[in-house]
Amino acid sequence: MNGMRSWIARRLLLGAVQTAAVVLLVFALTEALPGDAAVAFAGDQPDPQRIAAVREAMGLDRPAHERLADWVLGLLHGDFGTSLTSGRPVAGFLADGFGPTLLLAAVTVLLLVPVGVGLGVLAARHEGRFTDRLISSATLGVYAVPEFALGALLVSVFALRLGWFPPTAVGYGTGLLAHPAVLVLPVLVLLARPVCSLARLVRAGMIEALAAPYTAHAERYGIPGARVRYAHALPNALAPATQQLARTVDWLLCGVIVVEALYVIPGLGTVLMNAVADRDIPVVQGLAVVFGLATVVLNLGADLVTHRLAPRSGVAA
Amino acid sequence: SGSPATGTASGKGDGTPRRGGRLRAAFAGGGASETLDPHLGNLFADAARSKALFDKLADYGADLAAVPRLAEKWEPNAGLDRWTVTLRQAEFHDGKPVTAADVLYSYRRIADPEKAYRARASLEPVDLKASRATGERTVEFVLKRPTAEFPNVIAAFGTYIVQDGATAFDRDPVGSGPFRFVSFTPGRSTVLRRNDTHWDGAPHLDELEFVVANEESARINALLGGQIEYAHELNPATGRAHEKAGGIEIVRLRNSAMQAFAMKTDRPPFDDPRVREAFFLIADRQELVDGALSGAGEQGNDLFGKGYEYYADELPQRTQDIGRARSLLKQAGAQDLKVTLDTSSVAAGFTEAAGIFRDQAARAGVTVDVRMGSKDSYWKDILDSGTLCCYRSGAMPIESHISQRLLTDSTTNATKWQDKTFDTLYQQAQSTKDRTARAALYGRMQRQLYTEGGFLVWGFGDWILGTARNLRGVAREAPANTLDWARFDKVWLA
Amino acid sequence: MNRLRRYGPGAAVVAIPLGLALAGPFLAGEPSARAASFTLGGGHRLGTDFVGRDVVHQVLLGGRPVVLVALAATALAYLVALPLGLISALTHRRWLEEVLMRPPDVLLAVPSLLMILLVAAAFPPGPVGLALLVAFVSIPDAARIVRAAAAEAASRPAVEALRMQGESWWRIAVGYVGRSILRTLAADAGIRLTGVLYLVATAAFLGIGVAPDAADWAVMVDRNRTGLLIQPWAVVVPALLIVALTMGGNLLVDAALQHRTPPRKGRRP
Amino acid sequence: MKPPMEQPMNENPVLASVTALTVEVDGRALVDRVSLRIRPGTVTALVGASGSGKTTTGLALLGEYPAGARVTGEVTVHGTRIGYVPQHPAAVLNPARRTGALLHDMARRQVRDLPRPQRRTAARQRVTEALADAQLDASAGVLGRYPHQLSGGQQQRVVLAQALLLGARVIVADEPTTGQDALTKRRIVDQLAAVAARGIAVLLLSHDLDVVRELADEVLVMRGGRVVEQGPAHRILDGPTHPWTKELLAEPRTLPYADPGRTGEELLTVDGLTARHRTAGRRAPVLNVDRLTLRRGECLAVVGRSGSGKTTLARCLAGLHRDHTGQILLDGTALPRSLRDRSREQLAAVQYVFQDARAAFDEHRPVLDQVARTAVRLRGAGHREATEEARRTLTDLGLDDALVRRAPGGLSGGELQRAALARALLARPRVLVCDEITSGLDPVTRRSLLDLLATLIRRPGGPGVVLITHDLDTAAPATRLAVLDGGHIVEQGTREQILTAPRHPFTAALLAASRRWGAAVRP
Ligand SMILES: Nc1ncnc2c1ncn2[C@@H]1O[C@H](COP(=O)(O)OP(=O)(O)OP(=O)(O)O)[C@@H](O)[C@H]1O
Ligand SMILES: Nc1ncnc2c1ncn2[C@@H]1O[C@H](COP(=O)(O)OP(=O)(O)OP(=O)(O)O)[C@@H](O)[C@H]1O
Ligand SMILES: [Mg+2]
Ligand SMILES: [Mg+2]
Repeated sequence: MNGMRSWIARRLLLGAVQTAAVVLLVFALTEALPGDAAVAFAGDQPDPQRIAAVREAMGLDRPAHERLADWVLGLLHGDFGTSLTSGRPVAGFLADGFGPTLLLAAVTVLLLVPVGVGLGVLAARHEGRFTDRLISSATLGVYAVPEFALGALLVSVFALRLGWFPPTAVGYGTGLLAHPAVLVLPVLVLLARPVCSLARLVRAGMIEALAAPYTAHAERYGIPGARVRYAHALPNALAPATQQLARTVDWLLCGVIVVEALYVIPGLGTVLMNAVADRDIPVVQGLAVVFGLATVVLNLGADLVTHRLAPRSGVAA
Repeated sequence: SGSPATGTASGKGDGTPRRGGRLRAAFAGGGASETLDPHLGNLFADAARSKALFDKLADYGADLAAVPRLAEKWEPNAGLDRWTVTLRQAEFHDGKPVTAADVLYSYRRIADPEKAYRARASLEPVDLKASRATGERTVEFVLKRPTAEFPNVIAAFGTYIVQDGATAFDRDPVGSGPFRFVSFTPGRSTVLRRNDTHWDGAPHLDELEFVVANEESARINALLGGQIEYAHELNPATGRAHEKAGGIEIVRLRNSAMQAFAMKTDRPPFDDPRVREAFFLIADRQELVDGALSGAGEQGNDLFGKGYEYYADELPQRTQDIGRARSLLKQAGAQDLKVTLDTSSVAAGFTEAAGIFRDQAARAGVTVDVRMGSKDSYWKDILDSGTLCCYRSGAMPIESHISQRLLTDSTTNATKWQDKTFDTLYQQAQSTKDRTARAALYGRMQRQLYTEGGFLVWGFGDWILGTARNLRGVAREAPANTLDWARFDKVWLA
Repeated sequence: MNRLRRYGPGAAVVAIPLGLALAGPFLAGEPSARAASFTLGGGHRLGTDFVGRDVVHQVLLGGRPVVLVALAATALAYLVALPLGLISALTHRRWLEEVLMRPPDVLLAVPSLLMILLVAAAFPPGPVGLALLVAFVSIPDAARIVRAAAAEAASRPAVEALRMQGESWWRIAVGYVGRSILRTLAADAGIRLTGVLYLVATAAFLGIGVAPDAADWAVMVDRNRTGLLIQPWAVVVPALLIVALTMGGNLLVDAALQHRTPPRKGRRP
Repeated sequence: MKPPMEQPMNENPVLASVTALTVEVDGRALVDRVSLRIRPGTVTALVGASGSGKTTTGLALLGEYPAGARVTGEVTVHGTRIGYVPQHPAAVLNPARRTGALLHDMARRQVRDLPRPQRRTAARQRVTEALADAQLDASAGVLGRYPHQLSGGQQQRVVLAQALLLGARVIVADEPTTGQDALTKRRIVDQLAAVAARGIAVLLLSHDLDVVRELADEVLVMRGGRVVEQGPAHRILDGPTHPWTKELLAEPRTLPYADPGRTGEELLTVDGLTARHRTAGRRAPVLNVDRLTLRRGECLAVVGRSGSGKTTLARCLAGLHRDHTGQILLDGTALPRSLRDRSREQLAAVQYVFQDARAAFDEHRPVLDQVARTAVRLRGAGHREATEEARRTLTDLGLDDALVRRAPGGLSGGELQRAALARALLARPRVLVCDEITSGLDPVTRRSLLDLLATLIRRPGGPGVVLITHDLDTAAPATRLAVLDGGHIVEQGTREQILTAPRHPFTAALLAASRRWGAAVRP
């Protein structure tokens, strides 16, 4: 595993650089946004004197590079800094937001993979026929409905009319796991789009794979249909879907703003929204580190799988 | 004791209050950076929480006149520049009495130039160095100039009284308010419990929980699903949808939000009063109210404070007159006028109003270019730059509106209205002890604004609340930010 | 005979939104006077929208920008993503691949909200700028999918043989590898198109591209959401049109690609 | 081994039969009224010209037909599964799975009745046995490799192992020995005979008449989709009646490809080459060549065991295998290691004909267009001109116009092989590396192709040819021979020297094995 290991090592090193780039970029972007924490803090009372005082109190009068350098130095000691608006440590913000986000992401992915892949394979098997059209239309239809509309629909039917699930997670605080019913509707909304994109990509690859001679060969040799499809044909269809999955997980981990808002789940997306609105740069930067790392790791993982699924690449001339 | 000016138990047939229960109230919040520091609060959620935990010396009644709270009474001297405030007998949650020292500490904390608390501007007239405690429960406030409207100062937003020496509030805030602290998770929930020894009588509720739900649909869904009993700030459309349905109660707090377009009077084209008047005449206010506020509000008459004390309601309602607007523009040599209207999604109705006004202006030959700005820095951005922008204001006394926005040295003068005679009139009013005489002066000032001011006030939006059917005693006549708004010590669960 | 069966459903579904998008602006006529927002009746067959305009009128006008911007943005995204993904799949120089693919990765990690906010604030662009921005945001994603799909095809002996023939890069990349992954590309593009639509709507709300009250189906869906309970048509009709556009378009592409696969038993080993 | 001839065949029940099968595509009959019967324990051989419909008939037994084919006649198969060794094994090997995957899946199904704890070992045991039967050593890590990490012959044997493991009562083996050296072929033939002895019916499609002679009980000779002659093997092969059969049995070419008097100076030199392959993360050297030269106007045959590194050598020459040290010099100047870095002239100068012709074509485009592109790209010819030239070359190779206008899927194995050669020839290469280009050809076509090659070599300015082959008959007329074993050139020299006085024991063994096939290995 020599070559592979050095490749991974290099990618991780690059990943560190990338994360640094993400942090820099995010810092630059947030700095470039009009207004700063002081302005945001002042809100509809933008008394210039007051803004100046706040700016001084927050240390925003110091040049940007100095603040960044300070923050980076802190980070090297594992300190994410303190929030400008609340004065509390950023690490706490991240930790609080991460729990719900991780939970939602995990549950969603656990359902997404079997459903998305299963539907994709099923559609590919029946390409051009009724089942395929039904699956494609249904997933595409759900995909094209905006999240908020789907969320509203689910809430009004399953929560308000039938009373099966609570309409929001208000009041459940951090104990979401103890109340699985709370998660049902948000997870359904979260699933709606990725299931479609995953299923469509799997379907596309699977049509080719099912038509390939090696699949016919496995079938001919009496391997049960499901095993032929999932163990022999599917690996050839999976590379793009894996990338898509990585993007989905990334999206889930970086906070799903609409769903969090709709169901009052205080995840990372909400933290980011508020931090950007408050121009609370240390918090935004802290999030950038988390998001940057998540993206790097997920991309690396997806690339490894892609590489594994196309073993000849890298050898070919 | 109590709040004399406002009828608290407003809803007729609410029955006799019942003790007990936990009320859950959902507000849009500030997320994970929320704090319980009553002086730091900016948002409605902060204000509601502070109101439950702390008390102010005074607060605003439904007509925005000051009503005594911790202050039992206030007395000015003849020159109106020294006010003696007597505190009522009240105690903090830890049992210590509320004293003059606590008041002075709180005010000095707010006024700390380093900290820049929001209420600092309101306390500006007070010379806190010179002010002193004249007794255990009497404070003598020395003012920098005569201030007839001093009660407005001590009723101002964010002027809560904390304990002498208190600096940290997130762990265990100690106030004198109707509820005591139980727990606080920033951005999620705050749990409070009844303060049995509150000077205004113990609340009916056992417990009060504030939950944060930023999305309006989440608040209404939670309310409909029985997860909360009080949803703050609903859309007009939501209000209409549920008003008749009966599942929940919709409460409209009238005159809560002034909606306006602010013209910068110091620069072209609005430095010409004829152009300003033309714009007054371009606006079809009913169309704006219907379109941008979804009908949830009333027409404005280019003046702030409809229904408030001193409001000049004798002035005729202005209506659209495109013909006259055109001729005024022509006189001003601005036939093919092009202006940029700044707007942003910072407040409900802004972008809608901008679009509607653009179409109305087009009928008068004015090209309005709508420019969307960042919502986070909007108020700062429109303060000095641009010529025309969407503007709104929450409830405050008309005097505060004038002093903060319309004097030459006002800090947030978005219309750049700088007029010597107007300033003089204001000072005159502040040194006039007689209320009627003062009212006459305010009337003159408002007339001037009506004819040539910079605020095109086209409407006053309702503040819409949703409450569970078993929640009783919710005030229906209190504009947002006044005493009875978001007041939970007088409500009960039937 | 078979054609109707194959293309019929997709064509039928896509015909309505496409027809409206093309012909709508000619049918729309002059706007009627504004009424109160979110009302039903009063001469408005589908009621009024969030600023009191006639929903029918808005629907008729709103198709063209949706179709144009989404198509343009998706096409633009692929214009960059395709070469990017193909180059990195076809190159044997690791460094080149890293140079091409790592920087877009950085973009992936930047919250798109921040990106759009900044662009909204820094230089509010018109529809063209919007298409560019949306395309720009979609590039890294699309490039990765292209890269992953192409990896296998790019390492086939057939590609080696093409190289042996001195075939041009374009022929190899587009003519062979691209063609081999056509189905995957079509699936991805078909979905991206819809994703782009809503990104346009979000951007509009933040002041990029089209006006926040523009006649545009996606913007309508987004802005009329507050009235969903009292005036659902303002959301439901444009949303259904977008659903039909997505569904029909993809089904048509599916049908078009269907004959490309030889029948199951046709391939010889 | 062959069942005794005396045994009356009709007493055997018929396992599978084809009756008056006609397969038509676009009105052209690929197979025309073919009938055959397959009985347990017998080997039925289909021989005949390339493109005569052998594969089509074989696939018909499996119930598979070309796209859009019109099929009449009847195919009946008793029993469930049919083992199948396709002509192009690479196609049925799953590129994303290790070769062991399917084998294990198959074995696991066979041991379902065993108690759970024993299943694993039992399954593994079966796989190992099947591999051994197919002359593969499971301990060499074959199971853990991806198909592309195997040599052409190894791929073929993996597929054979699958067919053997299946335990079906009928096996259709389409050219099962083409990729194997004489030694391995010997053992595979023995294995097939043993299979038949177990009562399994084998339908053997082969160009290799020695193998047919050894194995077959009954032979059908095909031409143009029809069966022209049919009968017991010994009768057909020893006393053919049909002129076509006689032609098939004619002696192979013995005349040297190159004119020995005209070999010139060194054209291509391999110097200190060590090529590595990466398997399971390790880069293992698979080929070591100190020095190997090809002179102008000569033909160098490379022979050796399957998996000995012949293709790797060829791919190094062609710039398709980058992971090597040492130098490859063309006219004394080093060639870039990767063909991507080679100039157009260099690309044209060294052309490689792939071992697996089917995999090397774009399945979507007509063969003619693909062949013509070489002239367009490497010689700057115009499109029309190039197509004309391609057509001519293809016709010379026996591929008519209608045929080459089809996509590769519509060509038979041998036809594609010739098309692949044509594609390389259109570059007018100075060095032509041919990797098993005759493995899919019947003796007649093979001979004419080799004749054509010889004409080219003998032409002034003609290419030097590196001919990789397992067939000593094909290698024998070469100017010089190089013998590869385990990645090393164990011996190289002139044809006379190698064929008559081999110095290395391995060469001797290889020659002996070939002779036993009756190959006309003579100088
Ligand atoms: N899909 C197709 N469409 C049209 N013609 C085809 C198709 N497939 C094969 N053929 C033609 O049918 C003929 C028989 O092909 P087949 O593969 O059976 O030959 P074969 O005897 O196996 O030849 P080889 O020994 O070269 O493998 C060939 O001439 C081939 O060109
Ligand atoms: N891509 C690869 N990765 C790892 N090992 C490989 C790869 N290609 C070939 N090998 C191994 O290298 C050795 C030489 O392979 P090569 O293809 O050169 O053999 P060959 O002499 O051409 O055999 P054949 O006659 O069977 O085609 C074989 O053992 C093979 O398994
Ligand atoms: Mg064949
Ligand atoms: Mg080989």
